[in-house]
Amino acid sequence: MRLWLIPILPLLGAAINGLFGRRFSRQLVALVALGFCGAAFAWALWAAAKLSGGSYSETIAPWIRAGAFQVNFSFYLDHLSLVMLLVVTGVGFLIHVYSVGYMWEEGGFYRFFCYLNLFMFFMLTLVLGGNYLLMFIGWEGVGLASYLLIGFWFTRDSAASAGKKAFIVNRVGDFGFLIALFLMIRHFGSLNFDQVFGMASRMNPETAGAGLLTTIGLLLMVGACGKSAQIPLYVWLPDAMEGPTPVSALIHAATMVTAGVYMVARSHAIFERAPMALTVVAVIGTLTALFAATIGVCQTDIKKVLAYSTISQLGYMFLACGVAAFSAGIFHLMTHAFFKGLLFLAAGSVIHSIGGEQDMRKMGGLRKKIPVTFWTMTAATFAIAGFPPFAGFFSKDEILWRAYQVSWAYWLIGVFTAFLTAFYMFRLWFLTFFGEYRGEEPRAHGEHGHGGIHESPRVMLVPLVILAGLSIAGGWVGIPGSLGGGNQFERFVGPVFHAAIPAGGGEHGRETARQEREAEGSEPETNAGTELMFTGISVSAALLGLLLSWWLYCKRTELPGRIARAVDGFYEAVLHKYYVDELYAILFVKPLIDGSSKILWQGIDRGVIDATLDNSADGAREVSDTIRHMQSGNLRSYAGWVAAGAAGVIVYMIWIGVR
Amino acid sequence: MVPLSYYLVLSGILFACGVTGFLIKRNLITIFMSIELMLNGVNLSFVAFAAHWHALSGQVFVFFVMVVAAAESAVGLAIIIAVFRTRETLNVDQVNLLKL
Amino acid sequence: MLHLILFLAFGAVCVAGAVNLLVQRHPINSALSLVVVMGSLAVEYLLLGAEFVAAVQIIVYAGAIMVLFVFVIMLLNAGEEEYSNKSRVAHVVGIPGVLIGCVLIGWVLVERSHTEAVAVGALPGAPKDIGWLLFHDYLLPFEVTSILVLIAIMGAVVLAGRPEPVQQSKKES
Amino acid sequence: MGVETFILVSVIKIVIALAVLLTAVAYSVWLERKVVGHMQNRWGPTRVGPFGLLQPLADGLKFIFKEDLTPPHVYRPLYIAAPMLALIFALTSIAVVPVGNWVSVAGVHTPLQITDVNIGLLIILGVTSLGVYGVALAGWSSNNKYSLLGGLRASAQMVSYEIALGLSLVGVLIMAGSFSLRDIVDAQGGHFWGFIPRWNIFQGQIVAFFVYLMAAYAETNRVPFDLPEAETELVAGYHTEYSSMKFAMFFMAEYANMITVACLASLLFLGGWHGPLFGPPMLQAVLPLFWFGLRIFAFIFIYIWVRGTLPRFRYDQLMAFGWKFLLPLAMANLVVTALVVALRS
Repeated sequence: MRLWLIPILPLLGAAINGLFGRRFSRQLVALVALGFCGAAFAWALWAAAKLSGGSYSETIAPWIRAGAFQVNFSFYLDHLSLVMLLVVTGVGFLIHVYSVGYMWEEGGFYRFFCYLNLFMFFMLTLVLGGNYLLMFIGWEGVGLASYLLIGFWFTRDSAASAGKKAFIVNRVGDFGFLIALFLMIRHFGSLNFDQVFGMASRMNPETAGAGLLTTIGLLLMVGACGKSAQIPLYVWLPDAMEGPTPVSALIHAATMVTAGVYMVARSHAIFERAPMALTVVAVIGTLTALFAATIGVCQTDIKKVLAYSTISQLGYMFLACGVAAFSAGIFHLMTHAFFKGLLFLAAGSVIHSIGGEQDMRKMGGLRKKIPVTFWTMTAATFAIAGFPPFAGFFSKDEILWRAYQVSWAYWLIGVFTAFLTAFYMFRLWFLTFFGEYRGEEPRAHGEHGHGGIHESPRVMLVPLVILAGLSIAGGWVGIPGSLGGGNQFERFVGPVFHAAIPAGGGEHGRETARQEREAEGSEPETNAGTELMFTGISVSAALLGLLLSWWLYCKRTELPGRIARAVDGFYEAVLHKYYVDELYAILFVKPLIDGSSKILWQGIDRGVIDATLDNSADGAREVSDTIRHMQSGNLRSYAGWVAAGAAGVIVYMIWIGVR
Repeated sequence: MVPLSYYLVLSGILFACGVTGFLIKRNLITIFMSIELMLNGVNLSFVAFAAHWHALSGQVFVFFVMVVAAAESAVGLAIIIAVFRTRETLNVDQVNLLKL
Repeated sequence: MLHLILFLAFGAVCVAGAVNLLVQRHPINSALSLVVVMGSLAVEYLLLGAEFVAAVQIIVYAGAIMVLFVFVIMLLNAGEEEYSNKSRVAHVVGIPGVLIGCVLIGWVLVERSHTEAVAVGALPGAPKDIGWLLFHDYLLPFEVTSILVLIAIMGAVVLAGRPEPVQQSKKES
Repeated sequence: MGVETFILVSVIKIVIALAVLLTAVAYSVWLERKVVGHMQNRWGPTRVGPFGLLQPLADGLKFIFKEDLTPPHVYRPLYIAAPMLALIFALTSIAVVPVGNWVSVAGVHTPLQITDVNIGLLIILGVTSLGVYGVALAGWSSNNKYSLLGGLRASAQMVSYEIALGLSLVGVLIMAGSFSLRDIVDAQGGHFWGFIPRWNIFQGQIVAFFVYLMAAYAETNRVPFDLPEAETELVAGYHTEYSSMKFAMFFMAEYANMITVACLASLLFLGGWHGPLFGPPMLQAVLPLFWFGLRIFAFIFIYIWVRGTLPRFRYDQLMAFGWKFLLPLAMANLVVTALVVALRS
């Protein structure tokens, strides 16, 4: 099947653009980038068509061989990675198309597409990798690409430091991931998925106390927290909005940040046997969802709102994973990729149309001026708010329902978060598209002449429309049984999470798995009514959010300010994101900077290392200052030394000979 | 019949004369000649050892030494001419600018 | 016996020439004494049977290299040596070094004196045999030395050649 | 043959060779004056003896009785040694030149050659290369700028042309496979197709002979390469300050060198003493000597002929001719000869 072609194609594009793009015309750069990315998408589709029997793996070449431990360049494709693969290549391709229009006026056009293709390469490596190490390479690589793209406008200080922040925070997570890998090597002697999962599934579930699998699971979760912006490592994602909007859409909404979810889902065999780790995942997911949503309510920057929304939605996905509803998480991942990608792209289109303004308070009334953007944005907003029959409804509903089956607390917070989500999304919607235009007339919008608020070019609108279609219809593949659907998605992906658990060993103690299977097997018949009721509740929560935001931001626009003043302290805290950044600065950043500057730099580097070097250099200079007089420039003196040296050699040789 | 050591002693004397010449002579050309003298001393021991061990390679070595000496003297004398042109002296004690 | 007498006679000439080289103050006398040394060394080679080496010694050393020396002495009109003494090291360190080396080597030669004698013409270094060695066993070194000589020629031309006058271009135009 | 006989025979041979050589030197001077005279449409020496045949004797007497002047600022040891060196090296090289086959006189079987060395050619080359010292030292020790220039020119010229000369001989050596002059001559005995003699010059060494001829003129400081003693530029070159017998020594050395060169040319290229033998045994014994002498005479005659014909070169022309024409030519000849010999074997 030549799976390796899929990641390699974007790499080729990146290499060509990176090496020669400087001399290419913009058209050619775009052609190369789109061509290779599209080729990867086409190949992925072909691979999807060819995939039969659930899974396929191929090994290209051995990579590391150390004793019995071996890591190969191997690629693995099953329904789980296929979903990811199609989302990444498909949405990625659309965003590539969009970027051509969005970035057309920017400097470093070729550089942007080089990075973008490079990101595709690493992301596809992450998705298709047949072992943890290859996945880790992709994991690190997307971090690199993310860093490069966040800091794309590297002359802007905030962009550069946002890139650094993302990179460093990710390092923390990667550290956990790496330790998890070491543990796997230590205890399983392999990093290949099938071997690791095979061995893990033969172990007993660790219900009480923390065992090996729990440790590995928690460490993996640390990694996932870093990559997928969960508490406590979410702080980089809002700042990452400094990057160009297509980057936010592709990396920080649709694909990269979901890598953590993918990884947890991929490692389900480990998590299923570590209930404590699963609980942690669920709690973190829930808390993140709620926490980010509350922050999102107060944000005024359109992209920041979306960023917190992303964090919140990612929390949903982790909640799904945490309640062992992996396929629901992946389902939400897919629909989220559609509507969140669309939201970002549409937001980009809005920003583009009014000349780079991102503050929602300076927007308004754009409905008429940019109708296509408005309508696609509307589709996406309804999707994320969870209105049927939009895509987000099905996936979110699925998650909430499965969460309820584990604990009502999860469900309650989930529903409240859904209400908040609907509220702040419609707040964004109303502030942007309704009412009066509050900003000043955009200044001639860069260089390309056409001043005034204007619709984006067609090359940007076409991806918007396609994604809008997907946001509406993308959820229909997973209509649950209670609503008269067959939940095809669950059937499609689900087997991955069961098939990977081999029949051998330890069936008696697989509580979670049994529970899940029970739920699946019996749920359509026994709980259909209950489920419908819960569906109704969540839909009404979303409706409530819509009405509230309409009330506050369309009807009584002076009310929000008054409310803010009423709960002044709380509002301030939320507006400042609960002072988490400041807390981190005090707790971690400042001690680190102080420690490294006072102890490491002043103390060790200056005092020990530099001093050693300086002193030895001074000593060498002093010594050579005295013996340099030997080098008098007089040939005969040199000859004298040579003669003396020769005499010394003769003495030595004779001494040896005599002895 | 001459013992081998006689040849070696002669060769050693020539070599020592060469070294001494290098040390005590001030004229660049004479110093250069001292080097040739050393080479000749070594050549003699080569030939003597060749006869002693019945190996012609010693004589071939002498041949190579001569070729190298010829090349060396060509370049060396050219350098001496160049030095004389710029410094207008052949006294090695006055050609001592190359130092720290 | 004749062999030993010849050896001693020409050895004495040799040493005398070498010492004369050191004693003489005018470079041309030194050069001529070196020619004498080389000539008598050629005879020593003949005594050892190395006739080809002897002939080459005369042709190359005495006939070419030393002529070059004499030529340079004439060209530079080198005068008598000045007795400047700017190098104490050469006398304080160098001469004792030489003496120590000589004494030690002499001691070794006496101690482990090789009494085996070398007969006249013990090893006839016929030109043919030497040529065979040169062009078979030592072909690579031979070619390398030829390159060395080529480079030396170029180096000598560059070093000794006077810089070209600048007005060359005028003539061409 | 005992040691005493050997020494006796050697001494006799040396004496004879020297006598013949010096006579030949004297009479080649006479021949030169005579021939050049006729070429210039005058008589040359005629007064002393019939056809001026006693002129060399008179010249010798004159040289001996002239005042031996030593200029005040010369470097005396070398000033005196230089002419001796020149003459000694010029006469020494005759020692290994064979003039004929082996002969038996009074029961002693000996070659017509002072000594037969199997590296004879190398010795001649070595000794002639030493001859440059006489000229160079004479020029330098005279403490006279004309002499010095002459000495410089001579040494540079002789060192330069020695290379072409030596290279031109290598072809012959390849064909003969020996350094011994006798072997080389022996290799040239016989005829092609019964009438063309197997001289090296007819065996494809004509180019080498040409190169040898040119280089020999330069080596002996003869016209057209007599720049070291170019009287229009340097008064008399390196021997400007010499008079009396010291001058005569240079003179004799020059002509002795010419004869040596002629001998070498005959031996290497022109078949040595080979020639038609006829008549009684006595005549047959002498004829090789005659044939050899004839070749030398012819060679000397060509020398004189050239002197009477050609103008003098400029010094840069001389150097360019040697390095840029003769040397490549000799090398090309060497390569071709080596190829032919290698292919033939």
